[in-house]
Amino acid sequence: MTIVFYVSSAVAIAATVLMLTRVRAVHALLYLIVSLLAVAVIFYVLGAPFVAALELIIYAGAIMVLFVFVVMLLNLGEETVRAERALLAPSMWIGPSVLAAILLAEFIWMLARGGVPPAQAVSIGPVEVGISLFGPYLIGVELTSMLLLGGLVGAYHLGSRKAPHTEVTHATHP
Amino acid sequence: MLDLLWLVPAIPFASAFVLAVFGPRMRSKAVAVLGAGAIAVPAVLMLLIAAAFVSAPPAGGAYTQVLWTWIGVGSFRPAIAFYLDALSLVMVVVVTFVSFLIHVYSTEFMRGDEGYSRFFAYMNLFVASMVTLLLADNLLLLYLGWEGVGLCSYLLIGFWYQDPVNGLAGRKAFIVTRVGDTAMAVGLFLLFHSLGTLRIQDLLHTASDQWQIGSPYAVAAAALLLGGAVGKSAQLPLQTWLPDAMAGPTPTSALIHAATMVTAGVYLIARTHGLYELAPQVQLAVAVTGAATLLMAGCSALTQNDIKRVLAYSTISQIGYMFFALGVGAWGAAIFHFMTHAFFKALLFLAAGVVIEALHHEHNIFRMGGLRKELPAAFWTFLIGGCALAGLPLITAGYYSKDLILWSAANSTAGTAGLWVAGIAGVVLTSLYTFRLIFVVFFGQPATPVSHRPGPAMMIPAFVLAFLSITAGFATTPFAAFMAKALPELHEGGMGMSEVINSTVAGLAFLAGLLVAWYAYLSNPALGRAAATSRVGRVLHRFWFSDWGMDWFYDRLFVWPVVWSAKANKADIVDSIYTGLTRLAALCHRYFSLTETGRLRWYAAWIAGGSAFAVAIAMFL
Amino acid sequence: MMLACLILIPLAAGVLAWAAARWSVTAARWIALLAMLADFTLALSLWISHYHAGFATWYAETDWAWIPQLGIRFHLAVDGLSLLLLMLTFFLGTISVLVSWREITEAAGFFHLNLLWILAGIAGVFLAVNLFLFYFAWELMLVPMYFLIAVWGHENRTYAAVKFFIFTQLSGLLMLVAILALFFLHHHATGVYSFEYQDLLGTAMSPGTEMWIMLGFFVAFAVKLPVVVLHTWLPDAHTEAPTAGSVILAGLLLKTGAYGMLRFVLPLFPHAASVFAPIAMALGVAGILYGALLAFGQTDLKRLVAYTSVSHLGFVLLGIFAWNSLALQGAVMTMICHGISTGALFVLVGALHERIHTREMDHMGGIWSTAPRLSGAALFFALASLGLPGLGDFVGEFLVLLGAYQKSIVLTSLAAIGILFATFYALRLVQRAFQGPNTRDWHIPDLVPREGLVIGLMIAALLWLGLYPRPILDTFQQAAARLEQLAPGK
Amino acid sequence: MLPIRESFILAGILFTLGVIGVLARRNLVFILMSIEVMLNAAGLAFVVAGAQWRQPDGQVVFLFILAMAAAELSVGLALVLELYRQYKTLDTDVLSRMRG
Repeated sequence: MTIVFYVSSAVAIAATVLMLTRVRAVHALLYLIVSLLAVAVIFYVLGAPFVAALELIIYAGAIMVLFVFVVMLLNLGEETVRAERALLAPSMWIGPSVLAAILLAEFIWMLARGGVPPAQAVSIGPVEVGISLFGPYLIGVELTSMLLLGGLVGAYHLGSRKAPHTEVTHATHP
Repeated sequence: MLDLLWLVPAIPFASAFVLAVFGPRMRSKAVAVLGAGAIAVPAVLMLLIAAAFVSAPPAGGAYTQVLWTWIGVGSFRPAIAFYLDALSLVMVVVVTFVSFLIHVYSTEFMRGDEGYSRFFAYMNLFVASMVTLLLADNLLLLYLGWEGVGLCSYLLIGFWYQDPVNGLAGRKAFIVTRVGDTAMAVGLFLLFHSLGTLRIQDLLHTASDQWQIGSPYAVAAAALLLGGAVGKSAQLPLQTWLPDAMAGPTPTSALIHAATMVTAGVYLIARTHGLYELAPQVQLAVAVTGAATLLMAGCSALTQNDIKRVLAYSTISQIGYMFFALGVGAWGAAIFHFMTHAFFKALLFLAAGVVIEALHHEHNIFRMGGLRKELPAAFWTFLIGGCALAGLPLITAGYYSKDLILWSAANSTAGTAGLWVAGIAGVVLTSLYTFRLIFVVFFGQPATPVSHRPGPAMMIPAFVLAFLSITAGFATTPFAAFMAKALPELHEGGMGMSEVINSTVAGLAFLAGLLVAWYAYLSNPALGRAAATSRVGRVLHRFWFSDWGMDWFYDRLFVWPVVWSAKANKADIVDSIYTGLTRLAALCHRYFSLTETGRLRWYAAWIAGGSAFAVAIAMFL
Repeated sequence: MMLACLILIPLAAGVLAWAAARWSVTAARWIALLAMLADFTLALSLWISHYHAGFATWYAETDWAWIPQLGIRFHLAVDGLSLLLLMLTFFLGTISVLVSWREITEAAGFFHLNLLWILAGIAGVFLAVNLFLFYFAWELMLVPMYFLIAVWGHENRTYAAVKFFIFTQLSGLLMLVAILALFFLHHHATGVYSFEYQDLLGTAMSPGTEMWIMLGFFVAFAVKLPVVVLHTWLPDAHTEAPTAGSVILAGLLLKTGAYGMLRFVLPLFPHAASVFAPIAMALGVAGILYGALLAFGQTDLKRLVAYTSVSHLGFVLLGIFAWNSLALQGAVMTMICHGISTGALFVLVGALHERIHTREMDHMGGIWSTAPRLSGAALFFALASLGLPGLGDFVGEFLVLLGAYQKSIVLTSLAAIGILFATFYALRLVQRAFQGPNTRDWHIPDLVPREGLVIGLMIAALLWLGLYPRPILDTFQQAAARLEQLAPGK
Repeated sequence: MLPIRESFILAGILFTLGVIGVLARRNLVFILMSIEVMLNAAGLAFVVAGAQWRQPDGQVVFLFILAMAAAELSVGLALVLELYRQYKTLDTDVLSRMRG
């Protein structure tokens, strides 16, 4: 189990790094899916099979399909690729990396100081999760449904706008 | 009879109120009748009260009438109450009587002025305040009258308000006298704090019980009251307002700035004489102030061109004599001189008013001349007044009162030879400038044609005053006896000079002044001019003409700094603290808004940096 | 119940006037006027009916529960001090309704709503004996005042209104913090939650804490008073406000600061206040002199009058912290007389502004010859302002100085010089604006009967206060004696 | 034994990688992807915590995050499309109309 964990961790990290450094969106997207799959494995290792399945189905499946559609709709040509490549100069990475390194160092330091007690592997299946979801978290579920509805309406509204019309509104009401 | 005393201030006050509110709609005849009548009634009433007082003196030689308790806080209970004793009786009688004469004079002098009713309203208010001042039973009520007369003085100096110069003169008068009043107010606080009362009689008793002679409290209190007196009576160093006050109508100058209000300081010191006896140093200061003032003002009077300014300086000088008398402990003599001065100085002003009006508001004496024949009535009255002022021996009232003061200076334990010599020098000066004035105005060649002749309403008061200027002097002995009921007598001692020598020297001094004036201004005018245009003469002339440069000095020391700082600080420097804060906020706004670049990554970096910082704080704290 | 009426009548009448203005503006004015008269009559009857009792203690209380769990009650009560100020409130309230009769034409209904609500707030401040209610009323008078300045003010009104609001609001919050601190200290000491004034009196606390809480209250009231260095909102607000606003600001709003000092700062924190007293007195004297100097330098007539308030209220501060019967009586007397005399000056300046549409003194001059009654009245109130004996202000200032002399001779002498300074600006006001040559050839109507009535009433009041102030002094006497008892070392 | 500590560290690494992506990339699509990585990392941390305490709550919260990510992404991608239609670019440094 531990080996599986380490291997998938390494895969997740590597895939993410590769995703970050791609110039073409589709390539990056593929690496992202790999990263998500690796995390799904880790979920399984941690004894959360339900969530692992959801990660596969929803994240790596549905959401990423959405991305693919958008990338296709955008139809970014060679022009963009060249521009992206120009922007991937090392100097662009230094500042963010330093900041991120500080954050990570702090995180690890706190983790080391806090001392996490070891825990036995116990699988928590969909039953417990479902009971919990529709028990104490009922209101949360309702709120989430409303959020999703909001997202739906918002996306529909933005997508249905006619481009020239929007431009006019922007001009008059900046 | 005595219980009608409250009517004496009340009637003029009521009349002033009526004139102020309804005056503009009244006919000028009605205004004149009401204005003068409102003074005639108290004058007559006061004579009756005086008769009653003399014939049947009240117990203790004083009558007190309490109207109501004015303020009542704890033990501080000053009342609106009047106190009538020999001192206030004489003062009130003289004031109401002279006021009445001047009011009659004004009915003609002011005729046709657009502010006719306003003038009488102010004048009546003045009489009411003056009487309140004199009759006040406590120092707070006295202060009320004191400020009231100051106010009327201000209003009347600036009566012709359309000329800003008059307004400025009035303001100067009010402010300079108020400088003294401020000292006096602090004196009242001191007296109440240490003695627990402001009733004058209680005050004097308690003071003599509690304080030793020369105690610092007594000295401070007396000095502070002296400050008030000096301001009101135009003595050194606060005399500068009086010459400018001549901007007011002539009856005002006669009444307020010669006969009555300016002597309030004399009255105050006489009223509180007990304090000064406890503070011999301050009493000496009073004498020295008086002596210095009478000499300085006499010199200044010699150089003035404006007829009213000459008289103004002579008023300062004569009040200097009164202070001089108070300072040497000749309380009665001071009051006697007040009385004779009220008569002859009012007379001089009234006659001067006739001259000024006759010459179409000409004030410069060198554009007058030869008026002896044109205006004989004015000439004779002015001459009588002038002789009384200069002290023509044996005949005039001024001689007797001044003689008494000089004799007191020589024969008082508080007097010194130096003071006496200064007094005699003052007589020479007085006689010199008085006859300079008379010779220049009434003798020589006519310079301006006479355009207007006075009517009876103006001349009759002058005649009455001329009569009094002569006869009042013969009442010296009974007057002194009457005064002795209210004021302590002179502590005789000092040089012990005999009365004959003193009178002879005073008479000779008068004669010396007269002769010099005659020689320099009438017989040999070229000599006078030569003296004035010589180098020393020019310097002295300028120096004296500008009142010893005091105005110049005060302007630079007090007036300009205050005015400048007020002007410079118009926008309030403190506010710049707050406008500075708003500026700082605006500046911060400008610089912080620079961080709003609109770049998403920039914001994200801030969020990341911020969380790193927050976590660091959580870690290390 | 009667006391609640004093607040509720203006509140209700305000709404009514607003509603009535939709069909008749005159009706709105009459409603406001009648409400003020009714309140004035109520306060007067209260005064007369209790006059012989001598105002020994609180009376005519109204005590309704509001949020009793936290000790918040709708608790009103009067003693001599608050009664005097209430009468002043409704007197000046009546006058401010009258002076707005012609001046305010725009949104008159809303104007009267604001006006009456301010007055209700002020009445609430003077009546409340529950600190929460007090704070509530304190804020209630603020917002309508903001609107009064910002909507009906002169040229620079927005700046003035915002400045006024920020100053008073910030200081008010400071007071809220102090009130809460006191509340919790009291709870800590006794275990009872209470905002009641009587309960909070004598709350045990350490000297340091007492000083800090006292300063919280002091600063809040010092801004209102105003004490020098915190005064700069005042000239702007007074100058830009409409006439009624200026009258209420000068006549009443400033008095709430002084009232707060008398009602809260001294009794709640006697030790801290007595330690602080010399500084407060020095601040008062600084205000007297600095305010007078500033007034002397102004060329805007209304601004000049505004700065005189800084000077006069310096006397009030001096008197309050001199802390003896004489000075306290003087302070209250000055408060009342200043309300009337300065209020009247604002009325006159407003009347003049209505006629010649300028407040710049350089543009005036010679008004006397065309409007003698207006000018004469201005002279009268200028004289009152410079402390002429016989008029009310003198009694107040003299008593303050007499009392203060017992504490500090130097400060009293300096303050006496302040009276001299008052001469400078008062005479300058009269001479520059009303006297001198009429170079601009003004021809303006004199006071109309409505204005004449207002001014006549105020003249009569000042003369009465100046010559027979006993009723006022007697009314406050018991309260002053109680305050004096509190002074440490007594 | 579960690799709790290691999992937390993995979550941290993934999260910081997401941060780097948001900060370093200028293309909106990549930024959105990086945000997905960060959200995923956060979800991982919740699940790890849930596993440690043997409670289902961690997974419940992951579900919420999942729903939230879906909603966010649908709106975000719609905005990306709209922006590209209007400005013909997805470079966030160019799209800086919110400058103060």
